[in-house]
Amino acid sequence: MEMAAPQVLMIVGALLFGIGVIGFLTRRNMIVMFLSTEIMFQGVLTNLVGMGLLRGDLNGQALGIFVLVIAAVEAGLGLAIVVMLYRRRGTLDADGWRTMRG
Amino acid sequence: MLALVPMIELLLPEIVLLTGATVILLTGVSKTLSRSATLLAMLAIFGALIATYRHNNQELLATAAASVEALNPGFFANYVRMIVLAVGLLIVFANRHVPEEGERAEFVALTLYSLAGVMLVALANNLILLFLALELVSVPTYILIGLSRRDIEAQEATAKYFFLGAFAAAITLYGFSFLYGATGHLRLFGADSISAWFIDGGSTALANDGMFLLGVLLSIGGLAFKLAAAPFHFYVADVYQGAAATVTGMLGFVPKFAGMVAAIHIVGLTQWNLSGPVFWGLWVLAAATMTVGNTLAFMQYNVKRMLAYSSVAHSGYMLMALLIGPGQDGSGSAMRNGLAAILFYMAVYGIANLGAFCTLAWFRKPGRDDAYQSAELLEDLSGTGRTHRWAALALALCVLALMGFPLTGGFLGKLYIFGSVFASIGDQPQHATALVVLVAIGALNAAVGAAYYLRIIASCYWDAPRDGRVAPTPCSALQAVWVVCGMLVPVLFFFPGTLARNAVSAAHDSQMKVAAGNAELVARADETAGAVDIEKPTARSATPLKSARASD
Amino acid sequence: METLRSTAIWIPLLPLIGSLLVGAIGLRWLKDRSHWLVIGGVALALVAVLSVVSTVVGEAGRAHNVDAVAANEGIELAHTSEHDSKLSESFTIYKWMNMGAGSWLDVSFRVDQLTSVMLLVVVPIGFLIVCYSVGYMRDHHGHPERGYERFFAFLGLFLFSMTVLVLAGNFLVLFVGWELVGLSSFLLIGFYYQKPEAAKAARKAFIVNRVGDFGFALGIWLIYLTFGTLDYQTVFDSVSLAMRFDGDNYAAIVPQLQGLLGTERVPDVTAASALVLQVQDRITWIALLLFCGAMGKSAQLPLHVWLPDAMEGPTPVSALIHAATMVTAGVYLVARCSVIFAASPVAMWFVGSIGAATALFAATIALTQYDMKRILAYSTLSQLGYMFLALGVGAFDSAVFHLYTHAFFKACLFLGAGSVMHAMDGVIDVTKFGGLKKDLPITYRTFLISSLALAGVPLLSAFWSKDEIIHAALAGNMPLLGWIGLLTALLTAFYTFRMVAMAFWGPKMLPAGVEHAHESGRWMTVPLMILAVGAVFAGYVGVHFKSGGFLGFLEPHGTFHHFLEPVFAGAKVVLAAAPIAHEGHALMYWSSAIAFLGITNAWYFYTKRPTIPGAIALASGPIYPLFKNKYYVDEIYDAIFVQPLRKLGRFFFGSDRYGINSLLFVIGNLPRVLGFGLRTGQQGAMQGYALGMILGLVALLWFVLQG
Amino acid sequence: MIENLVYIVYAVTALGAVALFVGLPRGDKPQRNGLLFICMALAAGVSYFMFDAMLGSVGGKVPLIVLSLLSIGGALRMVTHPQPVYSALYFIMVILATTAILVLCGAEFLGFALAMVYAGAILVTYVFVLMLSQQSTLHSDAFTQGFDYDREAREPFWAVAAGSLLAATVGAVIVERDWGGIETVAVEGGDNTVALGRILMTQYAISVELAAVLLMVAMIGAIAVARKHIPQAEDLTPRRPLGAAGREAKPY
Repeated sequence: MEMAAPQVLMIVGALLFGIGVIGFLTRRNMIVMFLSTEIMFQGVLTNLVGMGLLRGDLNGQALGIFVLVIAAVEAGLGLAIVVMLYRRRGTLDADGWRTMRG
Repeated sequence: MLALVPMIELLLPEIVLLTGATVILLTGVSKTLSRSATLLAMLAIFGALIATYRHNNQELLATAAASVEALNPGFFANYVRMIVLAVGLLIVFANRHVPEEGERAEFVALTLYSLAGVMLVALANNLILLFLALELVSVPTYILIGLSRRDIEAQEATAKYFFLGAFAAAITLYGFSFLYGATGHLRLFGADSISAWFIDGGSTALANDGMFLLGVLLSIGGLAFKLAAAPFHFYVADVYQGAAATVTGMLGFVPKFAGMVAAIHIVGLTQWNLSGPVFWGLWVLAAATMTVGNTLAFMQYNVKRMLAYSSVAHSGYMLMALLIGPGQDGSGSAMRNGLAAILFYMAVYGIANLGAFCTLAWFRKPGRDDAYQSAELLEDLSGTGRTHRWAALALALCVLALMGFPLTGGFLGKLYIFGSVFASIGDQPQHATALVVLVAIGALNAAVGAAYYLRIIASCYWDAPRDGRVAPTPCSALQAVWVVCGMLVPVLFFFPGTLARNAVSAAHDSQMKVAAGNAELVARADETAGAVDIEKPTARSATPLKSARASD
Repeated sequence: METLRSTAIWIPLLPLIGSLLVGAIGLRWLKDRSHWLVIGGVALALVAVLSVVSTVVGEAGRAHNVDAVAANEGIELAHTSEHDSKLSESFTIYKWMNMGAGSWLDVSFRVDQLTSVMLLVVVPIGFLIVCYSVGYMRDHHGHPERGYERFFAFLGLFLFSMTVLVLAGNFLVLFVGWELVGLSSFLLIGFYYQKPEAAKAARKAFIVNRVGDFGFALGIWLIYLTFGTLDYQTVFDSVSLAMRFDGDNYAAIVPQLQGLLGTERVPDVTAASALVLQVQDRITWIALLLFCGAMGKSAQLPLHVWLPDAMEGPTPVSALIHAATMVTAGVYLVARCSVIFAASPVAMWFVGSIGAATALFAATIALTQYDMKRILAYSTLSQLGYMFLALGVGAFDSAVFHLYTHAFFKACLFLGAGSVMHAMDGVIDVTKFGGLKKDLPITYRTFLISSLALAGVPLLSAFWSKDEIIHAALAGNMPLLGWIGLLTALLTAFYTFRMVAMAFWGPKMLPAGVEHAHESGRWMTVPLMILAVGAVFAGYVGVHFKSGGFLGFLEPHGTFHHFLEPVFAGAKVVLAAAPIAHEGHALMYWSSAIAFLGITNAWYFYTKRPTIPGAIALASGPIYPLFKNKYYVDEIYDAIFVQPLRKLGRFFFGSDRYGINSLLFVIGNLPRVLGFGLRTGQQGAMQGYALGMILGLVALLWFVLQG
Repeated sequence: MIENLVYIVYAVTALGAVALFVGLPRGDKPQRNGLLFICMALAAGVSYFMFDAMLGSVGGKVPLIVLSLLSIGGALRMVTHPQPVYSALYFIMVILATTAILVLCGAEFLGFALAMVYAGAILVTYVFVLMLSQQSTLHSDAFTQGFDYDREAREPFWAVAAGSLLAATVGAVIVERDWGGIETVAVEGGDNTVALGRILMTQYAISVELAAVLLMVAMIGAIAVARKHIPQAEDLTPRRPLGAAGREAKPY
């Protein structure tokens, strides 16, 4: 590969991250919100691989592995929490959880 | 190769703590065993404290640290460990009554995991470990909130904290990836590290390199979630309100300390050479955080929410000192060294905050189905000065400390923070006006803060007691915690010496870490240039920072 | 020194421990036995004081011997304060706060001769008064008053604060003690907080003291700015060095100057002179600002208004705090900083003038009052004026001597007044009763002895000290002050015996509702007797015995003064004043005559011809009402400060009600306005929060990356 | 080339933003599919041009570009699709496309791990939970009417503005950076998997251990949270009116 491929990966990463952010902000279904954060993590991952390509070492990919780990951790925990919330309210609507404010 | 023995040596306090936590998890299998969870936790914490104490031996550290690049041991880490363990002990005791019978083992173990996370944040010397440690701090707290109470508010708090936490974690991680991309290193300090890259690229690199800046800003942004700093503060009141009061006391300290330590690492990557845009970014962040926190707290009628927003304001004060960094001479006293001021402030704040929430938890509302529903509204506290005079006194002392009133440790904390900013006005003439304005904003905020803190004391002492509003929680551990906090608050005013001295040497140590990396770098540059000069390295090791700056 | 250090710490600590214990468990468990803890604490502190003082005396004697040996061997010592450098050292209790590279603000104590004298005043009298309070704070049936345990907790707190003030080794600790005595005074004046006058008096005392303390704090700040330290001895050494500087001794002094003035390089003569001039300028300001604090605490002329009102507190409090100990803190401060004051002629002149003016002014007011405690309060003002007069003319040792004798007889007088008040069921107006001589024998005798002492009758304590002050003033460069002193002495004798005559002599008269007067119990009379003995004999420590004619075998300037000599040696060097010759036996005759004149006049006017005072009052035209109404000072304050401010306020309020007022409203409510704005962001939805986070982050990124 | 790229990045994000804004579910309002389609096509075209320009004369660049477009398009559709199950499927598409990109760029181990962890494990769980939650349509409370929340986007304008601004800022920084002299280097150490394993087990050994602890904590947490006895459907109407927590009385 020549120099420019990393840039492509970074741009893809940035776009994925942005789309993830938008998804997190707009979709009210908690599962989809969660998928959106995973998309954000995808963006980080792509970015990291691009950076690693640029630097020519494996540090970026190493960090990428741990990004995967964190994603798995949060997914596991998040699903448990979503199940708990669903049991309480019977809905996956994130907007339902807004009794405390002000 | 893998240097196992020095690694264990360096990580001994964390290993002790994590082992303790895992053992406690195992006791969860039996009901009788799980009763001893608090005792075991205490043992683990004491074990970790002893191991930390062993670490004050510099030679041992130096030999071990040379072979483990991923860690950053020293006084800084030890100070963080000591404070976290000491406050952690109080947290474990304070939460003794919170978990339900079957959940005690998990609850205590998760608390210990979280404490270990903070210690690892201070130790981490690469971005991977730093990020994992930050996650280790926050993941248990998500669960603790959910476990602490059964009612709908606790679940709402869990949901908000978890989703927004994951969101902020992604932002932090994105920032880390840019730090890596811009510099090509994951290591924070030392040779072949991001901070060395910064020195190598010259101090102008910051202004020129948008990507490095992006990395720093996104990381700080993500960490601002843990700090509850300005644009990331929204969740604070809801989450604090939803959690059980003693868990809130923990939330006010543990993630915030972790975030602060991580922010010190991240901003430290710029060698505290904040001449450029990062200065303004942090300036805005600090000013906004103080103002937002105090004005929102001013509006509150619910004490938990008030203290929540006030914790935002405290982050603002600390960010103000973060702006100063270690000051010009990098040593001396907490009156000149912003980092030392932060470290001192954090300890005092942690104790006062925990004490305040513990007294709130002790004032239990009777007649609620939820056994651990603490007093929340100002009117719940009315007249407690007469009906529960010692608890009200402890609450008043802790609140006065948060206010920064003389005769409490909080006064010295604020004095150090403001003093360090004042001291640096002379050192940074190009930012003099900005710093003066910042101090003025801080002073105004402190005045607003005094107004709402006094409302808490006023309702304790000036309002008439109401029938059947509060009853003490039958938990002697909780009582012991607020007694200890209430006593520590004035003690820290009269005897701040040890703590302040340790804070100063910790700050100095973190500074030396940066400087050591620089010296190494310079030495290597000399080597490659073939310059064999015996005088130079000794001169540098004496004042490494200055020489590194001069070499730019 | 180590024993001194370890003992000295316990002097403030023991009363504090007693006080805290009483505060903690008094209400629930101790109840009417609360006094024991405080009495025990103060008694132990008294033992500690005695041990400390004996150590100091021994140390001072040793230093004196060394001095004598050195003199014999012809070794010249640079100046006197270096002889006993051990005593003038402060010892650090602990390091308090880090103030910059390597420098700490310490909590440090200093135990020297002056401290010993002050301790000997504060703690024994404090002990007696705590004992007296046990009897006083009960009704006739021995039931304690409401807030009994609170009273003793506050007394313990006061003794803690006062000993901290006295023992302080640097200005910071002094200031802490200063504020703490202010606080405990506030609490004790307002002890009967249900009474509106008491609450008002407490507030007044607090506010007036704030004015003085503000100046005091500024002075301390200026000291820190000028000398870079707050330690007593370092500051005093710096001042005396700066004052001795001239072009000739430049070479000798410059190494010391270097450290003092914080200059890194050795300055040349002109630069050093400029620096020294600057320091000398500042010394005057420092002295005046410090004196501000002294004026507030010791109730000197413009700031005196709080002290008479402070008599609303319980009588033991008036005796302890507002006569014997706390109000003398100002005198102690000036004596302690004698070097600083001596270095500034302006400050000395100011101190002396204020003192003399207060002495005369207060004595004239005392002539016309009818409330026993108020008469004594004005008398206290007047005597404090004497002390400042002495300080102003450079007779520092005489001022401390008078402080010491005054404490005994004034405490005794106040306690006697308290005893009368106790017997009269709270009535203290001398027009309402009289002829109590028979009914209250012990109170009468002790009161009479102390009155004689106050009036300056020969051979009693105040005779020696007052005489010394007047002598020093007459011999100094402001003889007018001496004449004022003499006049005041006459007035003092007169108003004292006016009070004695009206209360104890003449036909018996009791206020309505009091069947017959009871002498007070043992708790009260024993302290009275001890203090009366002190009033007689306390003066003899300052007297030098030698052979001669009548009164000639006694001469002022005795052991007491020799003991204190090292403390004021530095000031004497700076003042370059010759020691005042005490040969004026003639003055002793004169002052004795004046005392007797005043006493006989009072006796004649108020017991033999009771119509005369009224006639004089009528004949004197406007003068009597002037005295009676305390020179209208309160009214003048009201007219000058309060009323115009009120009018101005009304003016602004009237004219700019809708301009400035609404503006102020907006500013005052800015946090609330801002809060309402920000609160709309807190809508509770997590995605809304996330949106806010991202918008904030984007704004930050744009601000930093583009700006 | 470089200076124009910034504007191209801006254009791509702007077009993508419009497409997202139009494409987000709007409840019962009809979706403007025509506009959506035009924007998508334009965005895809411009991005193709952009990537092509970035890659310059690199051989075999078409698969990379196509995969990138696929992953971005999949992400867009995932975010906009009104039915969560389809969102999950589109998420799989993003994962697979990213995996392919990673493998293409030499990060084989990471790519396969990604596919396994996400497509294999996490997603199955998601779908499982989704199915579980969609089976019961009976629940409905004061805040939601049935499942309207999937068909109604929240704050579409501000969210799209914030997200696209973030992406545009970051993209601009990426494109504008002067990479001065740093060349793309082939990763040394031969086999990617072996090399990565070695670095993980030496340099980042502590992190691996910590990751294990973290996974255990998450597992324990998930169990504890799931086990927690929670009163079901205890009160579907809130105990206090909305916003009561902060406003029960005046702050004074």
